[in-house]
Amino acid sequence: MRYESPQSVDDAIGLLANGGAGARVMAGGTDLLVQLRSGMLEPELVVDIKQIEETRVITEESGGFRVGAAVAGAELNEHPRLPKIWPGVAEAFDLIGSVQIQGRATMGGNLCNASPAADSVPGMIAAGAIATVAGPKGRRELPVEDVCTGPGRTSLGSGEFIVSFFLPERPARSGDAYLRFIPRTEMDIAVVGAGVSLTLDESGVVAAARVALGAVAPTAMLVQDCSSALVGTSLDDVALQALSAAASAACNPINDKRGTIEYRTKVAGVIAQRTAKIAYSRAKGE
Amino acid sequence: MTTNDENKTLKWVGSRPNRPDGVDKVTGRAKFGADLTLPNMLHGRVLRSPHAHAHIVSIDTSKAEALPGVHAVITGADLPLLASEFVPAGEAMVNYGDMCRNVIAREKVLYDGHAVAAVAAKSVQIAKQALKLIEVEYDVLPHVIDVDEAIAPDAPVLHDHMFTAGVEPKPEKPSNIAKRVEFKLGDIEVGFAAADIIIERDFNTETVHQGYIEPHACVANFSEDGQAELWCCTQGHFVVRGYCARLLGMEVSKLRVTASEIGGGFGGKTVVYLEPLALALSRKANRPVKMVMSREEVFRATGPTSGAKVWVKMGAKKDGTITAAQCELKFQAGAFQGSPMQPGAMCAFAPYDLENVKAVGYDVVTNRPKVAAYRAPGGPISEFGVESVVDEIALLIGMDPIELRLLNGAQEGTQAAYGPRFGPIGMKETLFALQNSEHMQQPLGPNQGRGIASGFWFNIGGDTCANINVSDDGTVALALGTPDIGGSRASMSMMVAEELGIDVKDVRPMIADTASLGYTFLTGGSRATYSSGMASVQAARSIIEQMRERAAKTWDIPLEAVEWEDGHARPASSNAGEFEPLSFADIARTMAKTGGPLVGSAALNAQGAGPSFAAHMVDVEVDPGTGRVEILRYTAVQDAGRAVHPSYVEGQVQGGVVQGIGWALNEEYVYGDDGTLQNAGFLDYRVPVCSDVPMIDAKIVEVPNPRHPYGVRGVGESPIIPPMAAIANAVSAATNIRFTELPMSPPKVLKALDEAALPEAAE
Amino acid sequence: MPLANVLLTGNLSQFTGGQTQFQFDARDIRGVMKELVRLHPDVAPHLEEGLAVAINGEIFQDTWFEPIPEGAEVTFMPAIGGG
Amino acid sequence: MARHHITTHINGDEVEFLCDTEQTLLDVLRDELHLTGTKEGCATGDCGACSVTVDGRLVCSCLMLGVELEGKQVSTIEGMADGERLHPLQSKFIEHAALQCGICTPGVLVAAKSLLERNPDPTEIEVRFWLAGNLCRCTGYDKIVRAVLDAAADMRGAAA
Repeated sequence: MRYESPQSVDDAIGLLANGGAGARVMAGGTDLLVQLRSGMLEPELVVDIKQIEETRVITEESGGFRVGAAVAGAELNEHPRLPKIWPGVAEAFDLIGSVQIQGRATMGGNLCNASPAADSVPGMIAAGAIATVAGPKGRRELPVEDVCTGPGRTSLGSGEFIVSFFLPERPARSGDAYLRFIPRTEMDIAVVGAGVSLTLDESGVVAAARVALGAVAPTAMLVQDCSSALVGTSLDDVALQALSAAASAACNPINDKRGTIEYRTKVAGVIAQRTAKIAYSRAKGE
Repeated sequence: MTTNDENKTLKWVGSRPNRPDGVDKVTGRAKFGADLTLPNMLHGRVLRSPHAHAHIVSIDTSKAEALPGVHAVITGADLPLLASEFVPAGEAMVNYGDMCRNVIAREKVLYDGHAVAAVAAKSVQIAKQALKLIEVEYDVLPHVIDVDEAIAPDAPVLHDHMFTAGVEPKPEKPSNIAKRVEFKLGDIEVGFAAADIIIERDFNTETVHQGYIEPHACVANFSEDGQAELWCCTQGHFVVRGYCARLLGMEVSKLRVTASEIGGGFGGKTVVYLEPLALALSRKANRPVKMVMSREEVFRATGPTSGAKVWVKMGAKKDGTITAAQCELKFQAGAFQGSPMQPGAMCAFAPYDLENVKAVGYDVVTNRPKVAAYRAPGGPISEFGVESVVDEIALLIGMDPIELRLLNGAQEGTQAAYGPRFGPIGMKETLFALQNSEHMQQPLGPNQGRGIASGFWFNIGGDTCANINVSDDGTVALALGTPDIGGSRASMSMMVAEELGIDVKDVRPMIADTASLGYTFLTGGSRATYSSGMASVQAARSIIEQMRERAAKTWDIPLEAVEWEDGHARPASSNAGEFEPLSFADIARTMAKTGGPLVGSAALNAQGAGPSFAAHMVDVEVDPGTGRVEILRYTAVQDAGRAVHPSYVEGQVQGGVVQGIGWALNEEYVYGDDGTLQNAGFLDYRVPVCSDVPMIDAKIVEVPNPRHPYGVRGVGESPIIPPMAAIANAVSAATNIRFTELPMSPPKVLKALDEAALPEAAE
Repeated sequence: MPLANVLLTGNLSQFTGGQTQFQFDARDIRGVMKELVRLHPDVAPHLEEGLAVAINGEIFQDTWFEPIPEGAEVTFMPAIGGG
Repeated sequence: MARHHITTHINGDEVEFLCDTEQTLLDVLRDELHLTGTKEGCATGDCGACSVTVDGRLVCSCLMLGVELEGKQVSTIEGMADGERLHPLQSKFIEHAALQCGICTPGVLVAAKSLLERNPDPTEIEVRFWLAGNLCRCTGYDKIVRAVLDAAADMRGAAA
């Protein structure tokens, strides 16, 4: 196995393009190293993108934030402004693993590992985050919900990798939140995850909503029916019931060691409700 | 051995000094199993079966052997095939036919992860590559994971030679039931006839692993003259020596085993896995070989404890008197017989004074790793069922669950359901302590419940040696044979300091290797502080006798005229003469002149270990939306006989409780349809993490064991017995649903809530 | 010689024709075992393996020469291991 | 394939080593540099026994490659005591009996030190969540949490 740590995006693209199927991008490495150790992956080349300045910084841009794909969770949560503006995005990222994992794990890695249960992904989808993808044909913008195509699979082409994410400007009277269900209090993979971002009108009625669910389908997904259940409501019981029903209806999970289809489907509704309530109270400035 | 006067003020026993190995362990200096490197050392790795059950048709190791850097490859053919019979090994009975097949498969692989071959190479990387070059042809057989499926008439049979023992007449066909045992007292039919209420329940527990953080590791160094050295993390290096010598076909005394520091065991490091393979590789390669398991290997290939089906039936009068108690236990043993169903059956009803008892146990083999001991083996499983039913009796007759236990509780003179009469025991004292706890007054909120359970464990003694070498500066070296897992060196040092009348800092305890001390049975069965403590005290008393003799000679007075008090030899009375007392250090300083080195040795078979009881109380809250159970508050009372070092007694209790919380709520082996283990890692085998649990209030009561010089009872095991039932009782109280299956994981709890159609709390 | 009241628990009575209670004159545990084997030779191998003996409730494992007080209750039971 | 030549700092000392690409920081510490105080409990980032800090950041050394170490500052348990003076956390762990077998102790101490550097006055809950990545199977965590809280109080006292 060869290791390269290019200093520029172009160098990285060159290495990845030449490396073909035998090349893997490494950001934080918290998933990659486990896969290497177990023998699940045996790449010929590992391209560490952490030496590329652009992947390592958070900058304010167009009223929003641009987050480098290799920014570690701890770094994002220590940012002076971002966690206040996008608390759901920050808390979703913060839930990945332990403090030790937070020191290394990145949004780019969490997304491109393409686990349906990745915690930061529903948070980003709800926030409307856009990934900036660099590749041999130049750069392109891709909504986060369009990156993963199935467990372990992404829509990125050969030589492509994610350089950064753009979190848009936060409208007034809006709030986001992420909750997940795990059996323990920490250190588990989400059995169900829900990211909700709401914008209210001046009377406190939901004007816009984005609801994303994780761990209940082959990829984390934006659930339009959940959003529709909330828009035009003040999150009354009827709306929450509708949200819950829409969340459960959207589920297409599997039975595995982490949860049953039945359980995930039911709890998706519960968690979606709980998350929406937090997002709503944040949007109201509570 | 005489018991210390209970009223005597003790200087060390009962205090909380710093442990002697503390600094080494907080600085990273302590050497654990994987921390030794020898010159010229190779690295060994094991090839493991991907199948749950298969015949091994052939193994071709030639390509692996040809890989540069590979120095030895072994298969089952490199180790002797031993007869399938039970023979004494130390104090345990061992079937070497099974053990030799468990350490490396012969005719068949019997579980996912079963060792098939092993390689020694100059690096781990090369060893791993070599494993991929070993070609094994398997003939895959149907497998069986579940205990009920294993005893079904058409189940695939694991061992063609296994006929159920303990049933008359001998069965005509082999089966997966290795053995049936039965314990009876009185007549249960009479007992049930006298009952006003009868409760009967089926329980299920899943396989759980000890989950020690240190994976198995060893370094073997076999020399050309047939002698060998082995360094390993084990609970009993003398036991390892005996097993390995037999498995390798070598003489016991040619193998010297040194116990490294051990990173947790809880029963799981009482057997051998890598050790015989490392020795065989070293013998073949003529070089030292180090082997370390990965975490995945620990889960797939080392012994967890049994999952079991438990049926309990108990009858009681309206006044709470239990009139009959019956249980049937079906324990899965893993691939080879030897589940702890027998102690499980024996201790099931031990906390109670009962006239009519019947406990039946079945030992059932399945295509899983062979179980090993795990804290109070068998007890947590059977007592989970019994303590749940006792709780239900209390509910049904409207009696406080502690009062019900006190009414029926065992005390001195009670004939235990497994036969003998109890001496002084603390069963009721543990319950009184719960009644008097502040916790009892804590109000409960919505979706919250409180549960109580008692627990019992036998405790053991056994072969033990200790040696004390006195230095001329008045300090002593204490050599022990029981590996120190949880701070036992501190306790031994304290007892020795107490006896000798010296500062505990002047006692340097160490775990001696197998060539340097007499045979000592392993650390397990809650025996270390009991037995090694007894031996250490005896060795210390031997030193005192010798010191009195030296003083008598020095003063030229008779031995009887010299007494030992507070670390000094003194004339027994003024009649004996006027002499300045000689301190321990004084006598040590002149020992060369007064007769030579002062050495105190003890070799004994410690007997009379007193049982220990526990009573636990827990408050839980159940999330009605997700089924998640949170532990809010936990109080655990333990009869320690006497707590030599109370901090480490509390530590045993707190650790046992949290393991029990894991067992109760989330820990389980999950198998796929193909018979392979699905959760062989700490990510999905969910031991409790720090944020999962509250402080565990450990309360010690002391009902001294008259047989031990300081009244010690083992405390390592009983703390893990009550948690599962206490938590189940608490969850049942919170939900009005009786939970009978472990773990009470969120999906199970939510399903039960849904089925009971409880109105969901407002979201 | 002291009189011992002997009780067999567990599966041992399978080798004594179902009898679980005995009275023997015996000096120590070994003596009790010898008497038991004299009456029921089939039990012999099972006294060698994994056995504990309680004398008036106090448990002894793997030991022959523990003396038996007059009138003692002597219980034969399976030996206990532990974790 | 040629091994990588890496120059780094470990516990303040400049250290050079050779490693294979596959070797993790944990492998390098233990097998190349013989700093065996850092333990391997799982090699998947789930137990925290291998905790160290790299450039002041708490990480699992099993989840970082040795080749990533060029120019970094690594701190391990071996560097925690100041000469013969134990760090207050180390002393408090001994005093509170916050270790039994001791295998998780180095990782827990490194993690706890990292916490107190960021938060000198943590609550019990903060300690518990910070240490959630450090499995301990012996103690039930009770005495560990107490020792960390007590050390924090002592350190605040000393700093005042």
